[in-house]
Amino acid sequence: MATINGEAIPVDWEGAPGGQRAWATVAGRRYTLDVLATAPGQLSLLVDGRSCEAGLDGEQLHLNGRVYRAAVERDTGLVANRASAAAHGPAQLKPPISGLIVSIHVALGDAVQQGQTVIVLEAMKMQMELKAPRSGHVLSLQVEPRQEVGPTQILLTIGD
Amino acid sequence: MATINGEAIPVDWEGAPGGQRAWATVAGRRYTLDVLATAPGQLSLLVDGRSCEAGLDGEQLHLNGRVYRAAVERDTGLVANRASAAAHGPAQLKPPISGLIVSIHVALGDAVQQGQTVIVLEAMKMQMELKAPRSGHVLSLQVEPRQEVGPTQILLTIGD
Amino acid sequence: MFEKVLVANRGEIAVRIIRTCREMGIRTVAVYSEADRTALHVRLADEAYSIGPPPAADSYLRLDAIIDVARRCNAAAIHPGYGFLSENPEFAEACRGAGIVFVGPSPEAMRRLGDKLQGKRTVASRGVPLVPGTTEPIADEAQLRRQAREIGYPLLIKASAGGGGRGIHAVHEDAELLPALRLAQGEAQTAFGDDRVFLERYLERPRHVEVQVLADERGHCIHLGERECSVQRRHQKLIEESPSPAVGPELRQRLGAAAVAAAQAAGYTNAGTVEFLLDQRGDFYFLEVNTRLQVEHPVTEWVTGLDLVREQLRIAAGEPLSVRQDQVAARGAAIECRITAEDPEQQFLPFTGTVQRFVPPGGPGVRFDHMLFPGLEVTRYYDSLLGKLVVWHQDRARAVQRMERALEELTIDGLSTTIPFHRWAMAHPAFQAGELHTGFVDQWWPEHRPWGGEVELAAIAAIALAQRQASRPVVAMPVDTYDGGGSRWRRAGRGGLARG
Amino acid sequence: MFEKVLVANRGEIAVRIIRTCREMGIRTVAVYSEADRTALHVRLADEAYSIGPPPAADSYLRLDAIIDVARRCNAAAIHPGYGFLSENPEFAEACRGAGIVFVGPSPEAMRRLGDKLQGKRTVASRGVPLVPGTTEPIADEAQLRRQAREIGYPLLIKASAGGGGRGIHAVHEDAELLPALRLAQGEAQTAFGDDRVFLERYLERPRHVEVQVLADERGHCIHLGERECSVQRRHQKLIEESPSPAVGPELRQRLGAAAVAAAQAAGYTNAGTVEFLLDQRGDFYFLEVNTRLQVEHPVTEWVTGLDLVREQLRIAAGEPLSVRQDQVAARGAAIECRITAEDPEQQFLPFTGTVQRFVPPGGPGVRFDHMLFPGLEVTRYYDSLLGKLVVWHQDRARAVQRMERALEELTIDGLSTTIPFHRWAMAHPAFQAGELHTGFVDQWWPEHRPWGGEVELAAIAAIALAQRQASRPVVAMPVDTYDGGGSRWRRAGRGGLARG
Repeated sequence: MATINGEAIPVDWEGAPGGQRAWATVAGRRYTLDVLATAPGQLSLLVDGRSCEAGLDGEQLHLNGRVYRAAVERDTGLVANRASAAAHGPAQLKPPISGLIVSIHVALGDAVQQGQTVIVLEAMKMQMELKAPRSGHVLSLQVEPRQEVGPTQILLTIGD
Repeated sequence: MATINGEAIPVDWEGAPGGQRAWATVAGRRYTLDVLATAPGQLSLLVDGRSCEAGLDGEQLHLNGRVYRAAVERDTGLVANRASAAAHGPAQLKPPISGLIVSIHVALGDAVQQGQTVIVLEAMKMQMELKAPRSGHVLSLQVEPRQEVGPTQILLTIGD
Repeated sequence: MFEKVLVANRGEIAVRIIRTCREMGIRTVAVYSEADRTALHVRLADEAYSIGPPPAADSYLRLDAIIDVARRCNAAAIHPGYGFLSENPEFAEACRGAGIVFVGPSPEAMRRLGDKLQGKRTVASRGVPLVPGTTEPIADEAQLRRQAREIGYPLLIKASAGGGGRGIHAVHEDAELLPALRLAQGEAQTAFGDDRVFLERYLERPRHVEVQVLADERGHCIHLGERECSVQRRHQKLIEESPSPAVGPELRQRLGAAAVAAAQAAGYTNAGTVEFLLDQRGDFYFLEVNTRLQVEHPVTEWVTGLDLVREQLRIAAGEPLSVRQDQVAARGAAIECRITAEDPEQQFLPFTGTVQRFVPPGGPGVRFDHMLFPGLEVTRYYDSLLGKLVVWHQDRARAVQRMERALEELTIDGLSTTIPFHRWAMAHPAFQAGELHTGFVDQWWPEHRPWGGEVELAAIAAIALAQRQASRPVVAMPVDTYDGGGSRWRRAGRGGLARG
Repeated sequence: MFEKVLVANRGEIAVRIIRTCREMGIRTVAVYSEADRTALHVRLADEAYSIGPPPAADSYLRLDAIIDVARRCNAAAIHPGYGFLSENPEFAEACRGAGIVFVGPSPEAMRRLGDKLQGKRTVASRGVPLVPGTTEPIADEAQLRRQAREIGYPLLIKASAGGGGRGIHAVHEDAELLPALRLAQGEAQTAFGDDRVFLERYLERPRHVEVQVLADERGHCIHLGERECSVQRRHQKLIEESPSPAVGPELRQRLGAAAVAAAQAAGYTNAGTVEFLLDQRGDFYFLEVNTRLQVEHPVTEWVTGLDLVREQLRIAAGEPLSVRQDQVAARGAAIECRITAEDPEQQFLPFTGTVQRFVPPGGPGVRFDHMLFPGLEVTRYYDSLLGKLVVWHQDRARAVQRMERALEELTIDGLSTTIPFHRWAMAHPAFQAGELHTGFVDQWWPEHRPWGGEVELAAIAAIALAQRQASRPVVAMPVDTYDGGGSRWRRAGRGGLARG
């Protein structure tokens, strides 16, 4: 069983784990595999003759130039990665990218409408407007102008 | 003190070992260095502003697309690599490259002249004649036709 | 010719300039911010020196530090690339003051043309048609509202300084006017240190067509035909090509004459680009002049066979143009796709991260000018351009096929990039038909079906990787052999896990 | 056009063919020996199947296994590349028998031209001049000695079958005759399964000039100008270029006409190359025909703008040539350097090993068709060609400068390669003057001063590496900044550790 981008996908695996020759049945179809490690965390696969390059970087699966969130269940070493259900209640605003706070257009306690510009952020020579994720009041404001912020940082919280 | 391709080169090093900023004086000239590890066993150096890529693969030093034999003395981790003095007496013939023995043109005990073709080797679609490294007699013959041989393998020995 | 040139830039364009210098036997000096210590331009130059911390204002925009490096290492000239100081007349003046040749136009010509408002006034004197709009900067809010009403919506607020699509915002109604003004002024101030903005009518579905000009210091001025750069997002180009599918010989001749007239009106020298909008009826309007090498110069290089950096250096050294107008001949079709660190599925939002595996494309008719290597960290300090994938073929249809093939080969693991966007664009019927306009992305991209992924294949790969994680040694030699039996073949062939 | 094509080859040429197939919308099938499981051609193809163990006789020369794969996956055609089965009429016949199109000439034309002895007889009928020599294979030792005396020394013993410079040995005196015969026969037997050899006069310092021809199945036959391939070692080409510095318009026209006559004499179709020797007086002599795509085809592609693999596939599908003779126009100059795993300081002895760091060159006018990636194991099973570095510029002198620049950029750590040889060649006055002949390498290379190395720099690097070995973590961010002080500058600039 693998989970790809949040979707659980049952895989029936035949062949020794870690072996070069194997077969996998997914969604009713059986694929002939040739699996070869080319570097740590990097595989070359032939899937019914088609070559694929697969690599693992944390929970990111790189496959043929695309990125997937991947998790495998059972004792295979990858930790399951389930998105926690979106919480109701107060909404936190985080920047989409590391950058510099240019200006803040609300103050603590202000009433805001969803979609209203609350902060202007600058990154890679571009300024972008960050909008209120919901309507309500500014419950907390954790940054100030000219501050550098990272993508996991909470800038402000909006609630009732 | 470093040994490069068998030549001992005194180097006077200033700066903390493993630090980014250092100075080295070699052959009476002092160089300003900026040293940065980019991967295990791989460095980016700026030597008086000139960028160099250096990597270590066993005792091979890769530097700007060229290969050197390198060794460093004292407690720095690299083992000194001194070519053992060429032995007099019997001479061993080794292949210059892995390959397949096509034919052998001498037998045990035969008298041979230096430069005489003794074995024909095939590698990379090419046949090459291996010559006797000295004049004398074939003291030992350790291979046979159609045998695969590697570059460190002794094919035959010639002595008095 | 110069013995040594300092390249006052970073990224793919610094690498590009160093390459031509080496071919000409010119020694090169790179400058770098602390974020770029291991960058390709540092590795390729003969000498490289640090000029400050990562923010551009503290490094690549520090004209004093750059001129200081040039002086100390005896560089005879400075090539500014594009962006940063390339269109800054004060920098060109400072170079002149230090006895160093600036590879570009004189500061006077730069002022007459590089500033958009001044440029409009300069070229209008030669009868080149302008896009309707204001010719003075916005002074206050009242004036803004009055002029906006006169021009009518939709309109554009544009920074007068700089280029590269920065400080340009579309306004569709009164309510957007003031916020757009503030964003445009803020970006212009940050990028160019000059917050003057003006208004221009937003033409309906025009094409962006620009003409490359070269002018030497002996009075010769020629054009190298046009580039079409209509496929844009945020007023920044994504895809460029030469020739334009909308320009025939007669129109090319008129565009070229207008571009040369614009350059001559300003006493322009070196390489420059005269930008026009081309409307549905085939009428064209002057937009602005970029007084520097353009990002998209390789498409012109490929069809004409000229090396534009070589021409720039020749001109700067006082040599004549290497060709006359009647010797300029275009062959075939070239297309460029800008590969940027952005997520096309998230409004092309910039993306920072570290490059893991990198595989450049190759083979006939492919050129990839880039700054990539495994381990490169893409930071928020500079713009998102990673590289420019350029292809050439005998005609446009085959060039599009070649670009599709090259995009399939190009692998940049670790970042979101515009590669999926370009693959979509090359396969789009309107792009293939050459039906382009500056609203192409806004019109068509929202309709695209986001690529759903090959989840079955990903599941198989994830399990195979998990089986090997942190346990088995790396095996590099295969043990499988061909078996004559039929069982493993039955499922081979089309369908199922089709290539995405 | 074909829906699916099997590529019966490996290495850079398999990658090359797959690329054009993709551009044409043709699905591709790769075959691989166990040594090539992770090779680039396997990764790029739509499907890939193992055909046996590493030795070519057990894999890439197994026509039964290859045709079996083609049948099972419904490939409509097989492209043989060069080498391996490409000039084997039995393979072309077997394809025909299996209902699969062989991308190349008919087996009949191949027999009339591909075999060198038969080829000489065929073209002589059209009045094309031959190099003096025997026209029947050597039957016994007595005949060998008699014919050698008639022709005189120096002479060449040449395998009649195959190509690629294999089975060719020079003989300067009687004593060398028999050993050379055995080597030539041995190599010919191994490479082509045919040990027939013949004798030819060894011309004094001739140029190797060859003409690319294309012939469709509707009776059209054109030539695409010449390539000069005089820089050789072991009778194998190292450097090729187009046009030849020794060929002007009038000679080009005569060479082209002779090549077309030779092809037409044999009823030849598809792409082929007619090789000539050109002597000091400007007279040329027919050498042989290569009935396949040549290694060096990219130089012709670049100057003519044509894609030769596309032309091959079109012809094989029964389509007409895409151009007429009067539409073929050459532009500029292209040069190719063969990058092989050999040690130029050790008589170009092949070198096996594993590729560590690999950095391909880029920028304007550079194409690198290769099979390289970090981790590639170069084994003894196949020939030593790793890739072909090709450059283009407006004229030969600038193309040479561009090649020097591209060679400086190309880094292949872990193997000895011909890169240092090519850097030497590009800088050599005789090469730069275009004074080439097939003895160029033998004449000039022994004089070269082996590169002594930058031992001071190596000593510094070795110490810096030793300090960090197996102890410190990798640091990717720099901490250094520009300091205005003068002390670190005084030693910057030229001299000392000059770039090698």
